[in-house]
Parts: sequence; C-alpha cells; structure tokens
Amino acid sequence: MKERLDEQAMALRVAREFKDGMIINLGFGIPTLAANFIPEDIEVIFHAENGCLGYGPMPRTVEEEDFHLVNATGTFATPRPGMCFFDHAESFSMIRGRHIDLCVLGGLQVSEKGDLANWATGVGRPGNIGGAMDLAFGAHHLIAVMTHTTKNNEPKVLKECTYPLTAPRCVNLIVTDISVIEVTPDGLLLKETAPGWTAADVQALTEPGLKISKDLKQMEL
Amino acid sequence: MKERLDEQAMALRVAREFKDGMIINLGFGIPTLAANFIPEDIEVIFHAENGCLGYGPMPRTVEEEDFHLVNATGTFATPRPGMCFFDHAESFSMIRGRHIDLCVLGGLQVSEKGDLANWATGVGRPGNIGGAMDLAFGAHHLIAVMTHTTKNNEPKVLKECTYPLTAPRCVNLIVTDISVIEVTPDGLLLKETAPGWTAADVQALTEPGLKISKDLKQMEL
Amino acid sequence: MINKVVAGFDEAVADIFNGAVIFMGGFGPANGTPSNLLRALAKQGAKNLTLIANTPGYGRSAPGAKAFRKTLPNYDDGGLLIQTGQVKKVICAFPGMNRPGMTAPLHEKWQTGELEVEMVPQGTLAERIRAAKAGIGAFFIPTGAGTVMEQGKEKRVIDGREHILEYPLKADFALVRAYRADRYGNLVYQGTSRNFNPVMAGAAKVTIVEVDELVELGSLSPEVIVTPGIYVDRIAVRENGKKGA
Amino acid sequence: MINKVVAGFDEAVADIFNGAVIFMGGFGPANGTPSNLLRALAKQGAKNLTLIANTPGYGRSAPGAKAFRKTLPNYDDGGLLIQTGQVKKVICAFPGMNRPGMTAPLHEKWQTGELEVEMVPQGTLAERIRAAKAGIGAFFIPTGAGTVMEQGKEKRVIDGREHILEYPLKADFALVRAYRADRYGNLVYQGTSRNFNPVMAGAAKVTIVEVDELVELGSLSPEVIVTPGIYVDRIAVRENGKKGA
Repeated sequence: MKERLDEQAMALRVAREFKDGMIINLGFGIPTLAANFIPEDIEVIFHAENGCLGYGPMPRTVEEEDFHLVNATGTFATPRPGMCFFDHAESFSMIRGRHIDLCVLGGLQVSEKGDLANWATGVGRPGNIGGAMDLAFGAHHLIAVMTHTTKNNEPKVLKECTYPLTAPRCVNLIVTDISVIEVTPDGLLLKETAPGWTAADVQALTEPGLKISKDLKQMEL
Repeated sequence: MKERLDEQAMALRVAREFKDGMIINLGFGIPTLAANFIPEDIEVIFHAENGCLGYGPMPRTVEEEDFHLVNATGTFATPRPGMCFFDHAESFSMIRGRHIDLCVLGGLQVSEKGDLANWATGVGRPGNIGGAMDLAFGAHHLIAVMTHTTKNNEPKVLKECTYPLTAPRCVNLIVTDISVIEVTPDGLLLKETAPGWTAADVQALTEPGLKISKDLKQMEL
Repeated sequence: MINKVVAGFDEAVADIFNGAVIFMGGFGPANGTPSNLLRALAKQGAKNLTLIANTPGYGRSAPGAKAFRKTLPNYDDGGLLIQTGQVKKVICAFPGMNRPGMTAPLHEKWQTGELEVEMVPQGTLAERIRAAKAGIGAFFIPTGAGTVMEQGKEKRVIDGREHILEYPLKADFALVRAYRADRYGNLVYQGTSRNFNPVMAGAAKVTIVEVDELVELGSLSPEVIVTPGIYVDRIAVRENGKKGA
Repeated sequence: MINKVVAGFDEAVADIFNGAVIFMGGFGPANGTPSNLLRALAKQGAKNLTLIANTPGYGRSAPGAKAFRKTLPNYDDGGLLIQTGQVKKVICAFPGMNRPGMTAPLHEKWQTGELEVEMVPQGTLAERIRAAKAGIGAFFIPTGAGTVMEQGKEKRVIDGREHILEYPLKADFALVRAYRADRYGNLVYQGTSRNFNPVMAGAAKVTIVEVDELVELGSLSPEVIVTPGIYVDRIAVRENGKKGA
C-alpha cells in the first residue's frame, strides 16, 4: 500500500497557503497543527473564536499555562505582541462580516461543489457545531483538510455530502493525505498528489470526476 | 398676566422625578439644566449618547475643558468616579434595549396620547433628529419639558401633533411652565399647576380635555 | 447610593425560580465560568431550568473518569446543574465530547430523553443574545442558510445571498464571571475569560456577576471598562479572589 | 511583516475616487474628527462623494461669522468637503444648526438643491453601520415605526410591537480618528472622541485612520485595545501629535 501523509505533513502543506499579513482561523485537529509551520519570512495573525487575535504558540511548560489565555480549541496559548481580546459578539462579527482572510477546518466530507460537512454524522449524537458553521459561511477563503478516505477506505470527497452540511459551496481548497484539490466553478481540479501517488490513484479514491491541472505536481513537503 | 416658571424652575421640577440609582439621559436645552438640581440624598448616573455613562457637571474654568469629554449636547463635561466610555453602537444598544430608566426631552408638541414631536417643523429645514427618536422609542420613562404654549400663545399640548412625530405614545409626563400633566391610558391627567394658576387656566391653554387629579396641587419649587 | 454588591453567592441566586431561563458565561473548562454562582444555584435547587451557554460543560467527573481538559481547583460548570437534574433544556453551540470513560452528563440525559438540546451556531448564539440586549427585534444572516439550521426559519435573498431570520434569545437571569467590579457594576475581564460574559451581561432581565475583586469606585479607568455598570444588577465577590476556578 | 503605516495623509487618501461613499467618525466640533484626512481629501479633490457621519459639520467659518462651538486649532470637519463642492449627498443624524450669522454650508447647499440630505436616527445610523461590519443582512427595530422614518420600509409586528426593517449602510472608505495605534492597526481612543470611530472602523471596504501617536507593537495592553487591527487598513500619523484638532 502506498504511503499517505501523516498529520504533520498535511499541516505543513496547509501552512504553505499562509501569506504575509493574513488573518487566519485554525479549526480543531490538523488545522491547529499548521501553526507550527508558518513560513519564516511572513507574519500572520491567528484569530480565536473565543475572543483573541494574535495569540502565540502553545506554552512549553506548565508554568506558562494561563487559564485566561486559551484558543478556540480550548488549549492553552501564549501572549504575543500585538495581541488583543474582545467578546464573542465582536469575534463573530469579524467572522460573519468577512474579515477573516483564511480559515482551515477539518472535514468529514466535501462535495464537488465545495459543500462541507464537518460537524455531525446525523445519528446518535447531537454533534458539536461550535463556530464551524459561522466560519464556513464567513471566511474569505476556506481550506478543508482531512484524510482522503474513511477508515474503511471509502471516499470523503463526494458528489453530494451525506452528512449534515456545515455550509454549502464554501470550500476553496481540499488538502488530504494524498492530494491537493481546488474547488472551481467547473468542478474539482487536482493540483498536487502526494509522493508516490498518481492522478489515477487519487481518482480511484474520489467519487466525483477530477479534472487534472496542467501544472499537476507532487506535493512539496 | 400670570407669571410662568422660568427655565430653571422647570428644570428643578423635572429633577424632582430623579430617583436614587436611576440611569438618566437629558436632552438639549431645559432638560440639561435639570442636572443642576439633583436631590442631595440620591445618586444618579447620566448617559450621553456619544458614549459616556456617569459624566460630571460642566467645568467651571476654561482649564478644565477637555475636548475628549463632551456630552451629547456637545458641551464640555467633567470626569466623575465610576464613569466609562463606549462607542455609538453600544450607546444606542443601551437606549434601544431599554436600559435607560428616564429620559427628559424638550418638546415642540405633545398629543393627548403621549405622541411627541420635537425634531422638525416639517418645513424649510431638514431638521435635526439626532438621538431623540431613539430615546423616545427606547427609554423606560419619558418626560417632555416645554413651555405650555408657543410664542403666539397657541397650545403645544394638542389632540394630535401637527409636526412630524419623534415617536408615537412615548411621553409619560409633561412638565411645562404652568403645569405637570401625566399621560394615562384614559387621557391627560393634570397633577400640578404653577403658583397662581388654576386648573381652568391651564385647560384654557390646552387643546384636549384634561382630567383633574384628585390630589391636584401647586408645584413645589 | 448605588451599591450592587450582595452579601454572597447564595443571596445572589436566591430568587432564581423554577422554569427560569439562564444565560451562563464562559467558554469550556478555562476560566470565565461563574463556578460559585453555579454551585449556589445547585444548592438553591431551582428546577426545570433552560440553560443557554456556548458550552454547558461536563459537570463533576465520576471517580476515576478522565477529564476532557485541565481545570482549576474548585471548577464547576453548567454540567453540575445537568447532573443535579435541574436543567430541562440546553441551548448551546458545543454540547461537548462524549468519549468512552469520560463523564458527559449532557449526552447521558439527552440519550435517555431527560434533556432537550438545541444547537445554535456559536456566532448566531452570540448575536441572538446581543439582539436581546440591544433591542433588535430580529435579524437576517447568511449563517445556516442551506443547512439544517434553516429549518422552520424565514428565508430571504439579500444582495444575491440567501439569509435566514433569527430572533433574540432572551433570559431571566445572566450568570456572568468577571475579574474586577466597582459598586456601580462596571466590569473588566482577563484575557479569553471575557468570551460570552460581556455579551450576556445586560441581555437578561437580571444580571448577576461573580468577581474576583471589588475595587474602589473610580479605580477602573473609564477607558478600559468592558461592561458598563448599566448592564449589571448584582455583584457577588469571591472570598478567595483569584485562587481557584 | 505587517505594517499599516503610510507615509502621510495625502498618501492615505490618494485612491479615494469620484463617487465614493465615505464614513467619517466624530461627533460635532469636539475631537474624534479626522481633520487631517479631511484636509487631504479636500486637496485631493475627489467629487460626487456621499458622506455618512453623525454630524457632517459646519466647515470653515466665514470671516466674522460666529462658530457654533469652540474648536481646537486646525479643526476641520466634513463641512469643508461640502464647501469645496465635493459632496453630493449627506447621510446623517444631525445636519446642524442654521442660525443667523452662522456658517452652515449643508443648509445653504440643501436649500439650493445642490446637496441631498438623508436623515437617519442616530442609533439606527450606528446600528446600520455595525450591520455592514458584522455581516448582518438586515434587521428589524422599533425605532421610527409610526413616524416619517418608516416611509418605504417593510413593517412587522414582533412581540406585539411595530418594527421596521433596516439595511446595512456600506461605504468604500472609512475615515477614522484615534489616539494611539500600533503597526497592526490596533487602536485606542480618548474619552468621548471614541463615538462613531470604532463602529466605522472595519465597516467600509478600506479603513483609514488618523492617529496622534504610533506606538511600539506590544505596548498597548491586549485588554484595552478598542479597535482590533483586523478592522484597519492604513494609518497616518499626525506630525504634531496631540496638538490641535
């Protein structure tokens, strides 16, 4: 079996999309890891739904842990010059008002139209919507990052999502453990494959048809 | 001709309505003067539409004038312990959200239903709505203070206002230079007359019929 | 004289009645949760409560159960009121995880049908609470259009985009956690413990605040006050100040 | 590196185009008005502007005319742009007084039909600007129902009270005046000079801020920043700092 990217590698690939000056919101899981791979020559500002812009990395010691400084995933963060705090209404004005340049969310399913499902499977549990729906509707640019298939090797990039939607037509870029796919008005465009994977390999694990980019390349990691 | 109250006396009568702990907004003109007559045993907090709660009296010297501390009538105020500043959206959330206990506005006309007209005569000028409409709709309790008649001795307490309304059915109490009138669901109730004025005198200068309070008394000044 | 300080937490929550709707500030197990007010309410016993919060919380862990997150000593959250059976309905954005070996009272009572759970996207939750405070009758937003969140809601296309109509979320009491207060009820917070607290303060009929410290009137700069006292009705001061949750 | 500071006021307003819609902060002749940005815009000459402000202002008094209020040296307001003929429409809550002997360009141009004036209640003005910033498509409020302000607006009874539907007020540029900024665009204000400035910052496509002082990143406490830098695009620093309007 071909080797898939691990979470760190996916996070690294996501971080390549960070540009100087961007306001970025990172969701739970792999997206949060992307903060460890900010290109050295740029400055970005992270937004936390719970009312913080410009927080720094996780503390390295227990002594640095401050219960008054956590990010939206509930984990401790550290102060950084230029940081500021605000309340939840203001925080989501930033999101709903389209002031967030880039949001990275985990995905359960993404459709060929860019619909995202990432908060509930629709059965057995109420699910946890959190701020995901607000972000999916509000962010200027949305990256969905996820394994390309389920544990049973079934596609998660689908013609139509079967789980409850987070938002319709919101995903701009899909980063998976085997590919990078752009959502375009004409459908899904395969732009990169993981080392050792061909376009055909990726297509075989993807429900809708993929257009292949003229500049198709191997993911640089 | 019988003597009418001057502006200071009207302001004094208005200030009798101030109760301990009230959040009060005072409009342009006579209402603003009422701040000089706060009963000594109570503490009230003044709200200024331009983003201040708890400001103090006008400065006594030019040196005390601070261009960063003006009230909503544009005149200088002074700092007071417990004061705070906020922006216009927050300031009018307080008003629209019914957090202001008492508002005192000047009036051009008041109807027997408690309609207030105080911002425009409807001809020749655009008028100045300012925050008056927001206050008339939002304040818990509204006092309109004005001379009882126009310069031509025509009634300003009318069956229907002829000028553009500030808000319908918003006035709770009318304080004039000859009377204090409560707006009740059954119509206007004359509660007090100025020294030397009878109920009949007041009625003669008032368009709608006045009910006379059982406890009708002379205004205490 | 204006003085909103009450004798203690028990006095602060004494009039919360059966069937009351309660806002609770805080964002998960970090600070910003009014733990002492919640304990007092558990003791007071009011029933059939509706709890509106971003994250109701996990309550007290059973012996040996693993906690979802690290918490401060003496931390309690809305999960406590679910465990005591005082809550009939939760309106929230994040019901919480439900993993093997974890204590998750919301999920347990939801599965047995003892608890109703209504999910609201986090920003919509904040804006609906703000609307109650700011006198907004209803508002159109894009968030949720074309998803299950639009069910039963009026839809309208504005500027070429689908919107849904949302109404204010109103409550009888807001339980708020702040850092410092003066006797007028002016409040400041600390870091991300601010979160929903300033939004809820003033949005309920009665706003009750748990603070670390009461300070002299005038000692909070008028430039840095986050919640103006106009939004606060009662202040209860923690005996241990900053220590503990 | 993020650095929103531009070379000067002329550079800050250089791309304001003919027909642009402009927010202007401030509340009457007191501080909080971006006088230097307005002077630069007068010099730049963009025409057919729509000016949205609480109080457009009185412009420069004719020699011998009495001023409505005391102002700081070098004070200029939106009235200057009305005097230069750059404004075709004003949307405001307070057009200003028009008394004999006073300079009142808004009234003069309104009477001759050269200027359109649209009146919006002050709180509705603030909330409509906030709606543009916060992504609210439209909102129902009681303010104005049963008055001339309801003309042409959708009405609806909510909770037994008449409401009218208001839409966001959008703009191309916001001209904002603050006290201190850092290079991220985080802003603090002074006293009542705050007023409409934080509401407008971020509500226009481009937000341009005039500040007294640029300070080192990190020197503004994260607890006291009023306008987060996310809402700011350009900062122009006054040479004379706090001196003058």
